Amino acid sequence: MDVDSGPSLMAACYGAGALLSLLLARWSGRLALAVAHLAALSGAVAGVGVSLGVLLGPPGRTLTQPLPVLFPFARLSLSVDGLSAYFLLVISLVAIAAAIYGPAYLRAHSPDAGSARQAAQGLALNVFLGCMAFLCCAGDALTFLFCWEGMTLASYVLVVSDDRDGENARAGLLYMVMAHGGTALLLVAFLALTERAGAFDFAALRAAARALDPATRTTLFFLALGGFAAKAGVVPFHVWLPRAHPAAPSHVSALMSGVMLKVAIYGILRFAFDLLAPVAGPLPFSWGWTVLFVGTTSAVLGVLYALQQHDLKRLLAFHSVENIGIILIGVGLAMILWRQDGAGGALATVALTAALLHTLNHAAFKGLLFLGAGSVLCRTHVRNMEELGGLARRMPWTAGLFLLGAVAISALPPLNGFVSEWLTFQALLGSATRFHGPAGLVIVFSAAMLALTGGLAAACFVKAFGVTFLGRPRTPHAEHATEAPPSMIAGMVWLGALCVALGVAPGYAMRLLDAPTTNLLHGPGASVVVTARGPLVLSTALTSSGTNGTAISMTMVAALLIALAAIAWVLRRGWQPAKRRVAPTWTCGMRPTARFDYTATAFAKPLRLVFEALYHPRREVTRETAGTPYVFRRIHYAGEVVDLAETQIYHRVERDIAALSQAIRAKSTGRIYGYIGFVLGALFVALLLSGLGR
Amino acid sequence: MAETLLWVLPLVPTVTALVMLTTRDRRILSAIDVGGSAILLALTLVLAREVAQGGPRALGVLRIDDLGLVFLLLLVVLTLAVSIYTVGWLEQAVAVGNMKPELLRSYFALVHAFVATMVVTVLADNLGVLWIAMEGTTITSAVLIGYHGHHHGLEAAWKYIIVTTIGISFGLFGTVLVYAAAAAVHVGAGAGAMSWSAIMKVAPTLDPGIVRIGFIFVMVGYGTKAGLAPMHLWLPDAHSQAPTPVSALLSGVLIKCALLGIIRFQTIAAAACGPAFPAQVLLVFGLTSVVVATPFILAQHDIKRLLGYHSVEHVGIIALGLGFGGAVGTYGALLHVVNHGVTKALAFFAAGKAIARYGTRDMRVIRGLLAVAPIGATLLMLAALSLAGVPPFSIFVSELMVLRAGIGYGHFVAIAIFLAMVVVIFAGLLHHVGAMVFGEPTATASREPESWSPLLGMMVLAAMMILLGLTIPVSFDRLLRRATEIIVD
Amino acid sequence: MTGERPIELVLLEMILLMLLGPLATGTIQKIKARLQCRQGAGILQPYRDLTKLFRKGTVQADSASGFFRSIPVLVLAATVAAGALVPVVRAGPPAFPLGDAVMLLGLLALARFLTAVGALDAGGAFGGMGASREMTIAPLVEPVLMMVVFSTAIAAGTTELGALAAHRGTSWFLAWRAADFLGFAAMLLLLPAETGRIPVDNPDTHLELTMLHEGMLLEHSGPGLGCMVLASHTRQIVTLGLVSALFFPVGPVEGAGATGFLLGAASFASKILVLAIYLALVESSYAKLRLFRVPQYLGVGFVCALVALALRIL
Amino acid sequence: MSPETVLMLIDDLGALLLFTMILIVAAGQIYRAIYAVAAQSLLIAIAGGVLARATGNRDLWVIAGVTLAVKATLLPWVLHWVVRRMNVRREVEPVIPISATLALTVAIVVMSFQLSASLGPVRQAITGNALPVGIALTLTGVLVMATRKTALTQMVGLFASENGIFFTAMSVTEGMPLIIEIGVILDVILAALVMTIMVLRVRSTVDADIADLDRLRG
Repeated sequence: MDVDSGPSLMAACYGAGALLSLLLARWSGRLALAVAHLAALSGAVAGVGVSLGVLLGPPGRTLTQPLPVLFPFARLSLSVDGLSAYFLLVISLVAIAAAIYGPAYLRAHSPDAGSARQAAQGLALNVFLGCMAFLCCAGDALTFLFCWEGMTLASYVLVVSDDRDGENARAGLLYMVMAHGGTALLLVAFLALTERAGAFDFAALRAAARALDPATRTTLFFLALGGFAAKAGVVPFHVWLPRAHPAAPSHVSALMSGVMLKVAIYGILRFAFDLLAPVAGPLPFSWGWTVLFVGTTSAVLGVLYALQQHDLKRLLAFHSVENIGIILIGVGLAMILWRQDGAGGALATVALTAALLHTLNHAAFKGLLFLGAGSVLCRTHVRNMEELGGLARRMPWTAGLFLLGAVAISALPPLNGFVSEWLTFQALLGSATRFHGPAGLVIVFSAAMLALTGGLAAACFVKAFGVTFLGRPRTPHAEHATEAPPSMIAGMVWLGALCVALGVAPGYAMRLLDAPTTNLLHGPGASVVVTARGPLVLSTALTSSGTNGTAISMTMVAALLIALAAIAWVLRRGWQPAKRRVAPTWTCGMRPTARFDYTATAFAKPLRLVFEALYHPRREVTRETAGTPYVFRRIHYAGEVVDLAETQIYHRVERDIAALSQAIRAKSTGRIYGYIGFVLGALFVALLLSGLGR
Repeated sequence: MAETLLWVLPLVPTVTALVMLTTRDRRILSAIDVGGSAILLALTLVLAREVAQGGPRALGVLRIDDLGLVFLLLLVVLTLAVSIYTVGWLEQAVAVGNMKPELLRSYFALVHAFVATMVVTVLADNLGVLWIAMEGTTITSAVLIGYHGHHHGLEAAWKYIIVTTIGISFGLFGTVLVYAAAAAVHVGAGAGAMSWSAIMKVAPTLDPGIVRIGFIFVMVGYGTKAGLAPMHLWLPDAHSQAPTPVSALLSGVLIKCALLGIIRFQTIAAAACGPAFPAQVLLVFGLTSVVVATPFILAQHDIKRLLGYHSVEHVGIIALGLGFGGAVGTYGALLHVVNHGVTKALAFFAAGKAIARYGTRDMRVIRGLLAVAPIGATLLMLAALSLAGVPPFSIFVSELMVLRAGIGYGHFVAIAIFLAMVVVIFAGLLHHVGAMVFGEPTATASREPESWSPLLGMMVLAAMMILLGLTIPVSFDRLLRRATEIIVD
Repeated sequence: MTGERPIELVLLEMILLMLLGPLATGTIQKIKARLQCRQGAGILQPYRDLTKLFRKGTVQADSASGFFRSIPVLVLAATVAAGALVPVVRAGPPAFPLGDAVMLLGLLALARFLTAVGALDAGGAFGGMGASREMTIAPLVEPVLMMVVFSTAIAAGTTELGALAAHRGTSWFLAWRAADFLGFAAMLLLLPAETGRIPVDNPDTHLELTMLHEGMLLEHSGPGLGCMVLASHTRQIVTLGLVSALFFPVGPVEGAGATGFLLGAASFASKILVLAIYLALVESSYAKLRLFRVPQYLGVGFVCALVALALRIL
Repeated sequence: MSPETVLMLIDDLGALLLFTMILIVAAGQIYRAIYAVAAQSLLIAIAGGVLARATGNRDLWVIAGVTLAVKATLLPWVLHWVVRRMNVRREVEPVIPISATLALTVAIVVMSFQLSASLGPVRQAITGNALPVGIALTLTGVLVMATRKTALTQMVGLFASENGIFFTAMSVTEGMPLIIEIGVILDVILAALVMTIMVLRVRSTVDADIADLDRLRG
């Protein structure tokens, strides 16, 4: 069918899902949920259709549709260009998995949910997806803002809906407040443009932005950046993220972490390269470098805090901070390099390609990991790794897919995480050869930080996978876990397949990246630059001397690995494969129990000591001595790592504001003559001021 | 037709009030109550159509133009909603013993008398009549506030009547001054010299100095009634003590009527001494209100006081819109008048039900409402979100307009302060309401099923709230535009 | 400028590396023994050990999961694949895109990741301990390695090892600048860490709690252990190959034909020998560092690499 | 009556009104305050009469009459009755010392004269002093309310400031239209009634002065 009717189809699906889940919930909550997820699935498929139609269609194609006139003061419209389509694709791909995974999960996780809650969840899920999809397709500021807030609101509902728990409510509150603060900044940035343009649609804003003077332009950019950063969970605006994401149902966490943050990236790109971009010449110096710096910090700090988490889902949430940082490194580089002379254009394309590809990759593997964590959660109802273990024998599919995701997110070949980080590295190297002096050093430094991030991520996921799935079960929860239902597995397999495909044959994805790269950079498209040597080979034109830089072929590496593995498998069988016996793990002769296994805390301890300065770890050890001080009955150890930004900034501000308002409120004596005095005083002051005024 | 309606409209609630004095039966009273409000609404709609077609109409001291119509529509819609809500609310209140059955009829009668005075306030063309009606609202509502009869109620009522009467008397003084200025240019004094429409004709020729002082007196005077800081102190007391339906009327309509008075004088002042002067005054008072309300919202335990302070903030926002001025700002302000009226009434209704369930107004006791009364809790949450300015609810749109005006005219400092406060208030409000809605319900909470009539009343308002958040109907838009033109010509 | 390397050559080099890996280890052990005035085992000892291991049967831990058996396979595969990326007998980019330094580091990291996972699989304290420590050191080593690679790559504008070597050319020593010396110093500091030797790790011990890498192999047995050991031999020689490709890619100028191949192999062997002697010297003249002193030690390398880059860029 | 005499009379009346205001402020006992406000209303009525005579405006006669009846007689009597009926504390309880209140009064008077001076001549005003006197009376009345603790004194202050408004209305604009004036006076009476009821109610339920209640705060 025709692509033009796609958006309305999406709207129909999501809308129907939302309403039906409300109506059907009266009869049967389960039915409502099933229908809601079905609608979401079809909406997502429609979304894929639309985006592919635009991405693979004739170059420079933009799908524009007017929306009904809702507000007399604004013309609402949809306009799907390459960038929109690409993000729509990312959203829809993950949404498919979530929709497949969702119903079984909700049933397994909270079988006793009331129909009201189920209705709310079905409604919110569809609204959430719909808002995200149409946010990317928005052709005017008002639609954008409405979808933006609708997205926040729906995800808030999903966060607080998960269970009747004060913790969730607090997480939701923090989330909403941060998001609202961000929206306030966005409002100013947008309205400053709309008031200049006299209209709300992006075309008018673009035209109005041409006339801006540099100072205003930069101010607006940083306002917008602040707004989006609050949503993307960039350090130090990240505090809400590790609280809110884990609180939601797992497939929603997958959507929030994998997709919702990317919408903020979309906003940044839209503002920097499209709306606010100057007519000619490179972007203002301060933009790109700020983004690069912010990205690097987020990447390193995100993974460092992730390392010390023992709550599986919170750990994953912190990794989203890290990956957003990696994406922003690419974005920042693209901003720096754009419209630079010489090979700058090509390099900018490489950087932007890296960022966009990592957006997709992260969506895939983070979605996969959250779904994996979800099936662990719904089978054990435990999020703390220390109480898990030995699940690999009990839920092999989940374990295998989780391992796949872990390898991918650790940026290890031959999976997709490595590809985008490789491109980022190449972009960094290329710009390091271009920028001499301190600038170059900064770039190299962030390259080193990127490497550090990769290493730490690997460490973190060895811990996450090992402690959760390997060794012996530490508690009955883990002991009696069983494999997740097939529909959940199916959802995970879908994303796992994406990870492998994007890792082994990334060249074919470049075709999708052509449209966004060209209509942002107006330069050579991704496939022209990166897959110049055919879809099987990724290559980067780095040197200004023109030699065809570095090239790798993921496909070839994968093939080599498989071949060698086959050989090694034969080797491993040995001369006499028959001689195999099973024995307990060797623990210096003692009978091994789960107590022997390394805990997550113990695993991360060395790194905690190495990075003590950043962690401010708090530990308390209480010893119960039995009579004599040399014999302990019990030793209780509690340690935690506090998030600096949270304790140093947020708690402080919160406390101060609360204290201040308490103090002010305490001042008020309910005596009526005071009331009268205020009225009289107001009159006096007003009279005097007006007297002075003339 | 329309002219006759002008004098019929105030009569409807008056008659209703009188009829009510004849019976004691609660059901009959409620029926009359709803009926009267419905008739009022119907007649108003007729009048609205007349005005939309034939323009403003005048009859003696009364006059209806699009500006008045905006407020009149809000008034009658809320009155009907209140009547519907009251049916179930009263049932419960009588059962608990908050309302003495023998006093019911006087309660209903007073409510309608209150409505009648407000109708006159909105329809008044003669500034003197405006003042008289305004004082009338004070007296009637003061009695209603003190209705429960315990000394807290009386304290609130006393503060209310004293403070607002002072304010009103300042308003009268301002009126006198403007009248003096007008009488000076008119050939001879007389009722004509006090009619707003007549004054507007000659406004540019008025003595700016005296109008200036007059406007300041009116601003402070009617501002007191409108609950602008720092004259707002009576407001939280009154709102927290009044019976819930009355709180809804106070917050939803009454303070808006006072604003209408201010707007009338603003137009005169703008014509006489340039639009800059009244705009500045409004701006200052508006910003003060927003800032002053914030800490009291954050550190509040009484839910009705919370909503009261919230009204202070929103009146401040309206004043800001008028102060930013221009077509956009004024349009936004008028839209906000309606949006806030509807939303705040809804909030009071939902809060009232919660209070009834838990038998307290202390938000630290009200917990887990969602588990006890899902629909009511959802509505409360929606109202809170809307009050906090989240789309797709109505208040977001009007705040957006106000912001547009502010940014468009370059009031960046004001905008910065305003936005900061809005975010903080958002945090505070969501914190309070979230704590009430979620979590484990308190043991003392009554788990009886939710009765239909309050839900119906709330549903109606919620529907309007969401509708106005998603779109502005064309006819309503035209009305608002014409009203805006009256203020900024 | 040397020409491109055809695929059969690359594969040949890969196999060569895999086969010579144990020999390098043997050599290092022999030199160490000599330095410590011991007779020491013959340099072919590692081969004997390997054959012995592959002949044995396996003992598997009862708590291990299905992954456990495939771990050695994947580790060996990843390491040997990394071997395919190092130019051995000839400089110059391969005829097809295989030879990127970042990819090489990636493959080694993959091997390490899987090893650590395998170590946790059986449960028990030793594996966890080894894995934890290994994964503590690795993230600190990787950025420094990356910077060393960058310090040479920036000049060449590529991270393809063959191309790097070619860019440096055969007159490599004359071309050395201050940056290269510092980069090389950093590399020398990293070598023990990357090859799992004193002062960072100790390959000879099995029961001390100081072991890193060996601790992770504890639960592997028979052919599986054989694969792991072979993998660690290969990894060592691959690392040495990386160093030589980065810093002294001396090879025959137009090394076509068998003679060129032999010459190249000989020169490569000599380079490996030099580095082997260096490692042996370090191992026999230093004591193992406490785990929490290692970051400092690596910090020195980091600073060297950073200065090298600064010199290169500024 | 010649304009000069009218002007002179109004000025004198204005001065007397200010004097009564000072008496109200200075009154240490509620009775005195009540008497003073009654006298003040009487003066207003006289002023009304004078102006009616001068301008020949019929309405002003009516207004003067009503004022005499209501404000000079009825309301003071009500207050008096209340005071007697419920034996409240006779002495007014100032929030700040009476001397300070007096000082403020002076400040107010000065300010209002400044203000109207800055205004320039107000056309139509019978005399240049009418407006400032009116402002001063109104504000001082409120000042009294703001500085007294007992309910009754606050009512007295309220009436006083109403008097100020009436005086202004008369002397600046020859009085507002009759219906308006009547309406205003009716409102005043109603308000006074409601207030009185409240005072008595509180007195009867909890034995306290309604103006002392301060439970509602913050």
